[in-house]
Amino acid sequence: MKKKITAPVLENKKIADGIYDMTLDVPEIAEQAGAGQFVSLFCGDRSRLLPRPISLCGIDAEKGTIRLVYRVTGKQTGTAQIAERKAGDTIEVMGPLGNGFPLEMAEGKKVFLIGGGIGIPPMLETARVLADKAQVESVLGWRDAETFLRAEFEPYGTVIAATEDGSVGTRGNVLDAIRENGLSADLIFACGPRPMLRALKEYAEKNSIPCYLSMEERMACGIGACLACVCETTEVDSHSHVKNRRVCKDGPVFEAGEVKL
Amino acid sequence: MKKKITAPVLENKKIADGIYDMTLDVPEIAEQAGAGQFVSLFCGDRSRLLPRPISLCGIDAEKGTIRLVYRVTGKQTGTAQIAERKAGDTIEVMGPLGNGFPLEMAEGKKVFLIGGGIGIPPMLETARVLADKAQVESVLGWRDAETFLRAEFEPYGTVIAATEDGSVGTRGNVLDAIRENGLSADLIFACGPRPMLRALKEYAEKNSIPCYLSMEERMACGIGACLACVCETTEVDSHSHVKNRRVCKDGPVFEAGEVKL
Amino acid sequence: MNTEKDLTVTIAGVELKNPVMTASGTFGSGVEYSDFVDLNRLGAVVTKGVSDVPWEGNPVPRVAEVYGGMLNAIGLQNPGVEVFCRRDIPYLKQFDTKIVVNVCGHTEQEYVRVVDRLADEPVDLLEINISCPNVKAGGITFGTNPRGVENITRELKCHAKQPLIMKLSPNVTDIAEIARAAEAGGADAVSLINTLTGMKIDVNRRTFVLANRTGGMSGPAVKPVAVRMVYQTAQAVQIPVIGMGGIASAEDALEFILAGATAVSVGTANFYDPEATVKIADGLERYLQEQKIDSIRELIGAVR
Amino acid sequence: MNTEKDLTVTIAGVELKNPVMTASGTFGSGVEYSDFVDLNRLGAVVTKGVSDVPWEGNPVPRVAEVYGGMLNAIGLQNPGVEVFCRRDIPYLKQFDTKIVVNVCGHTEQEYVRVVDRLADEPVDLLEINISCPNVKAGGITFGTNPRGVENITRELKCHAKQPLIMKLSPNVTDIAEIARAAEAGGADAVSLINTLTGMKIDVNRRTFVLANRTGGMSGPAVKPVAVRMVYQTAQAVQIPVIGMGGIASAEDALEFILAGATAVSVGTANFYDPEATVKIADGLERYLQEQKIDSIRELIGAVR
Ligand SMILES: Cc1cc2nc3c(=O)[nH]c(=O)nc-3n(C[C@H](O)[C@H](O)[C@H](O)COP(=O)(O)OP(=O)(O)OC[C@H]3O[C@@H](n4cnc5c(N)ncnc54)[C@H](O)[C@@H]3O)c2cc1C
Ligand SMILES: Cc1cc2nc3c(=O)[nH]c(=O)nc-3n(C[C@H](O)[C@H](O)[C@H](O)COP(=O)(O)OP(=O)(O)OC[C@H]3O[C@@H](n4cnc5c(N)ncnc54)[C@H](O)[C@@H]3O)c2cc1C
Ligand SMILES: Cc1cc2nc3c(=O)[nH]c(=O)nc-3n(C[C@H](O)[C@H](O)[C@H](O)COP(=O)(O)O)c2cc1C
Ligand SMILES: Cc1cc2nc3c(=O)[nH]c(=O)nc-3n(C[C@H](O)[C@H](O)[C@H](O)COP(=O)(O)O)c2cc1C
Ligand code: FES
Ligand code: FES
Repeated sequence: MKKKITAPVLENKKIADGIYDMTLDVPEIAEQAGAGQFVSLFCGDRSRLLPRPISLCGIDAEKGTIRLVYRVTGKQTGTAQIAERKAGDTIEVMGPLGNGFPLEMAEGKKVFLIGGGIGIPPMLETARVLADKAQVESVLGWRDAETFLRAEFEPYGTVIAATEDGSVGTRGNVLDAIRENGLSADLIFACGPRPMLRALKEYAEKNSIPCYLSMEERMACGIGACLACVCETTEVDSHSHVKNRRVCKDGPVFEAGEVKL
Repeated sequence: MKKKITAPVLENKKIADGIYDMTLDVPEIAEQAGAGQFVSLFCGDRSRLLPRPISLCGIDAEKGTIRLVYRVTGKQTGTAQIAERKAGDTIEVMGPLGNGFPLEMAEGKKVFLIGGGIGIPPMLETARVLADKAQVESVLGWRDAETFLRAEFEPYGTVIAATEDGSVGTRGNVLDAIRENGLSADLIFACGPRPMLRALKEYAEKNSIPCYLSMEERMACGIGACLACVCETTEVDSHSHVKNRRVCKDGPVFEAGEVKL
Repeated sequence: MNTEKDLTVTIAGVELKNPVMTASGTFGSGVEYSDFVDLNRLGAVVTKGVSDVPWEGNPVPRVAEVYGGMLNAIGLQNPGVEVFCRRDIPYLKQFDTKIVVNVCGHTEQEYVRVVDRLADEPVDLLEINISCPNVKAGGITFGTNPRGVENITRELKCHAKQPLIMKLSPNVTDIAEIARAAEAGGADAVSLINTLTGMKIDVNRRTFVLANRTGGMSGPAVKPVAVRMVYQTAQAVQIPVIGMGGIASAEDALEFILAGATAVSVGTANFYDPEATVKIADGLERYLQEQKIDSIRELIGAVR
Repeated sequence: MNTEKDLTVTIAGVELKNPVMTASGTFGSGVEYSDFVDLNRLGAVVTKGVSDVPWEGNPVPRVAEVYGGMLNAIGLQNPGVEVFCRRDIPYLKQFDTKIVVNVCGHTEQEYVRVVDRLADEPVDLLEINISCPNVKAGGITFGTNPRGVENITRELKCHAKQPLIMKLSPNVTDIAEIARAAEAGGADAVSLINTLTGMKIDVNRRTFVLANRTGGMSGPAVKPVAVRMVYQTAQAVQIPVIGMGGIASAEDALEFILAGATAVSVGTANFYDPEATVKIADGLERYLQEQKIDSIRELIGAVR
């Protein structure tokens, strides 16, 4: 049986303005999790009951730990409360949830790992596990010079940076960086804001590159039961029998052609 | 201006089954408070918003601390959450609230300080301040052998104990103890369960002893604005113009003849 | 460089210095809370409901805590309009804030008597409570049927010298219909929501927690229902809407204003944060600064 | 020495092993939660609403968090009754629990088609959702008017081979009147509450949080309203009442049972405590032990 787990917090530190890096001791999840999957984090505030879906930024099956890098979205938010947790505190967590990136497709290929903003964390675990199976090119976009996690991608392949204000790498977004550097790849795995995903989908279609996108939607159950978190699909799918797939259960990673953006 | 204060917890320990003893560092309250007054404690749980009224069991104006002895009334209660606070944590508190015992009336008199169960704590501060002004006779009733706070009354005068199961002192209630020991007094100050207060009121009337009772009622504002916490009075009172006085503002201590029990 | 922001709003010709009022019954007549907040900072003080003669209210327990809020069944205890005029109005007149008197009654005649008695008093607005769930007769029974609402509004309009705010009950199928009835009867404004009828049972003692069995629910837990009803009402009528129900922060107040409220009332939040009203007024000003908006009035009903 | 306690209850001749059911729409058809709880432990599984043809539901965002609860505007997305019969019923038949199918429609005809299609399926009870606030036609519009409730109940009774539970909306002035209408139409039971209509506004983006603007509120915040309505309903009708709204613990479930509910449904709590249903069943048994009560049935409506 699966269950919600009360996990010890091993570390929870700020790594950039509003960005936190938390490690949890939770072997049950670490042993089963894969890159691109996520967990539901609970705030521990009885006025805020719904889970916060957070992608796995790191998985250490041996140590039994998972790493989550998350943004505090505002002052009176659940993530602000999560950021107050200290080493030694506990937090309720459920997972691993959803389907990750189809890693097997990347074997022996040149693969773009594209992350935008708070979509970068899941790409780090993906880079780590693909490093010795594929030729990894990480194309990462930040707002400004606070390029959190950037150095950690370097051991796993080339890293191309873009920043909105141009302070690091290409000025602009990840697609600008791809163009500016004349890059190409056999496969794309990406996570980031919707406009970025939309642009990537178009780019991938034009260049006939298989492309997998990690989607975001508001959730309630996180396990596929409530139909809160659907994304519109191009075809009727076998579960819903309408053009709506569940981000939490059928995703969060979808083949780009499958979803409408 | 008065305000709700976030006070450091200096100590919070269990002193009997389900009974806790907490000291707060809150000079603003300690400086103004008197025996028989109470504070509003807040649980710090956003699902439990109303204050818990707790009497002052000790006031140390010099150190700027107050002491609260309280019962955890059940598993999923606000007091259970308060009991989890540790030294170094904080708690929100408002006070001092209400009117305490009319201490000046006791000067030079023989006074019964009567406490039943969780009504005992406020009598301790009362005993302390009256010790050198009056002849204090503390008549205290517990359920069983866990006679919390008992030893602390001893420096301030005679202590007569009653327990429901007879394990300590008189078997029965405080009135049984008074009768068994053939006691009498010039004045009564009391706090405890309603049946005890009712019996005392009758006893005091029969024996023509001035008697002051600390009443209990569910509260919302704790400061006299909402009219949640009224107790029925024998006469129309000048604030409400009906026979209802506010426990939080006009009490919690009332002259026994004034209230219906 | 913070420029002055305009927080004033107008209800039936009465200008409030800011949209923050107190919710009737949660603030007495201001005396007790004046120890915690400067009443001069408030847009208006709305008093506890006042009836023609003193009312005793309900037996205790009158309140119960519920998840994210509370139930109350005070039953409109009040000293009657005579004492109120003698004691509470002069008290409030010391402050530079508007006075809104909340009026209750068991029968139309009782409402009329209070309204008549207040006619020449220095009161800015009357709020007619046709929605209190905690009294046997009157109260909510007037407030749940459009015909009844229209009739009582029309009748009181004939007597009142001050503008009338009709205070509506959320315990209805169609709030817009009720609000339109108040408007049709001549109301100058409507205020909502009063409390949602609720119940709590003590499973250990196997009894009702409240002596009155049911009580009115208030506090943050009711806010989504309140915002929805304020929105629906603002869409349905032309008169100003005063919003309330669970407001505890400037963000909460803004939800109501964006949904269509001209002013807001703060009730239950006073009980756990006695400075809530003033903090909210400050927070509204800060929001205008941050969002570079000149006047709070630009936000009224801005989300449609 | 714990003696066996009797947790069984009967609704319209269908015996449940305990009073704990799932609330429609929060548990799918059980597949997903079967990873977290043993479905054999449940009194019944109530499925997501099923319509005659597949429904797409509403645009996203479909949910919003609110204080002590949530809003949803799923809009009754479902694969239609054909797929449901082919896939979900056989799945649920693997378990020793009762199957309650929640039925929705835009028109009376649509409800009838679903009920007809289910007539010969191995389904124990039908729950007719005449109270969903999130679809444009049908849903709540049937559920807020006594005449409408009585008519649709009577019509569906002509078609249904299984007993009918009519699921009532709390967004009404007088729940007792609605419940009596369902009873008059021949309902075998009523269930309540469905969600309270609410709204949330994002004050920073100045938009509605839900694409649908309004949504149905559920979770602990609504419990006092739900308990009150269950109590009023149980006083008004003879048929069994199934209670729900914010139940997250055995104590919560007991409040409803003491108020008059024969069984209870657990909805939103599943989302933050996926084992809630089974914990509640265990807690009910523990309560009977502690209070030395032989059967849960002794507690139904015991607080009056
Ligand atoms: C599959 C998935 C993976 C994610 N991975 C990460 C990650 O690794 N790091 C990270 O910082 N963020 C991630 N997010 C976004 C993250 O879930 C939201 O930022 C977070 O839930 C916001 O919560 P809050 O308490 O800050 O905001 P609040 O405003 O308090 O949230 C209110 C409600 O809205 C929901 N919500 C608000 N914003 C979002 C959003 N963008 N997506 C989904 N739900 C939202 C919350 O979960 C909550 O239920 C992910 C989202 C999804 C769907
Ligand atoms: C003036 C006054 C002084 C008090 N002094 C003490 C004291 O020194 N030590 C002590 O242990 N207890 C004292 N009490 C009782 C104490 O307030 C309650 O036991 C406490 O509020 C229960 O809260 P809970 O979180 O345990 O219960 P919950 O069941 O979670 O409480 C729910 C709500 O009911 C209220 N409530 C429940 N029981 C009571 C009660 N008996 N009286 C008033 N409100 C209640 C709570 O405040 C809360 O609002 C005093 C009460 C009053 C009125
Ligand atoms: C203790 C209490 C007493 C109340 N008394 C009155 C009253 O006398 N007249 C009235 O119109 N509303 C009364 N109300 C309702 C409030 O004015 C307000 O409409 C409601 O509580 C919702 O706002 P809130 O959630 O901010 O408290 C009372 C509410 C509470 C909690
Ligand atoms: C996400 C979600 C979907 C729902 N879908 C349905 C539904 O399809 N049919 C129905 O009758 N009720 C539906 N409901 C209402 C619940 O069954 C239940 O009546 C309500 O949520 C109150 O219970 P709760 O507070 O335990 O969630 C839904 C509720 C939620 C939260
Ligand atoms: S969040 Fe419930 S189905 Fe995805
Ligand atoms: S608690 Fe509000 S008047 Fe006493």
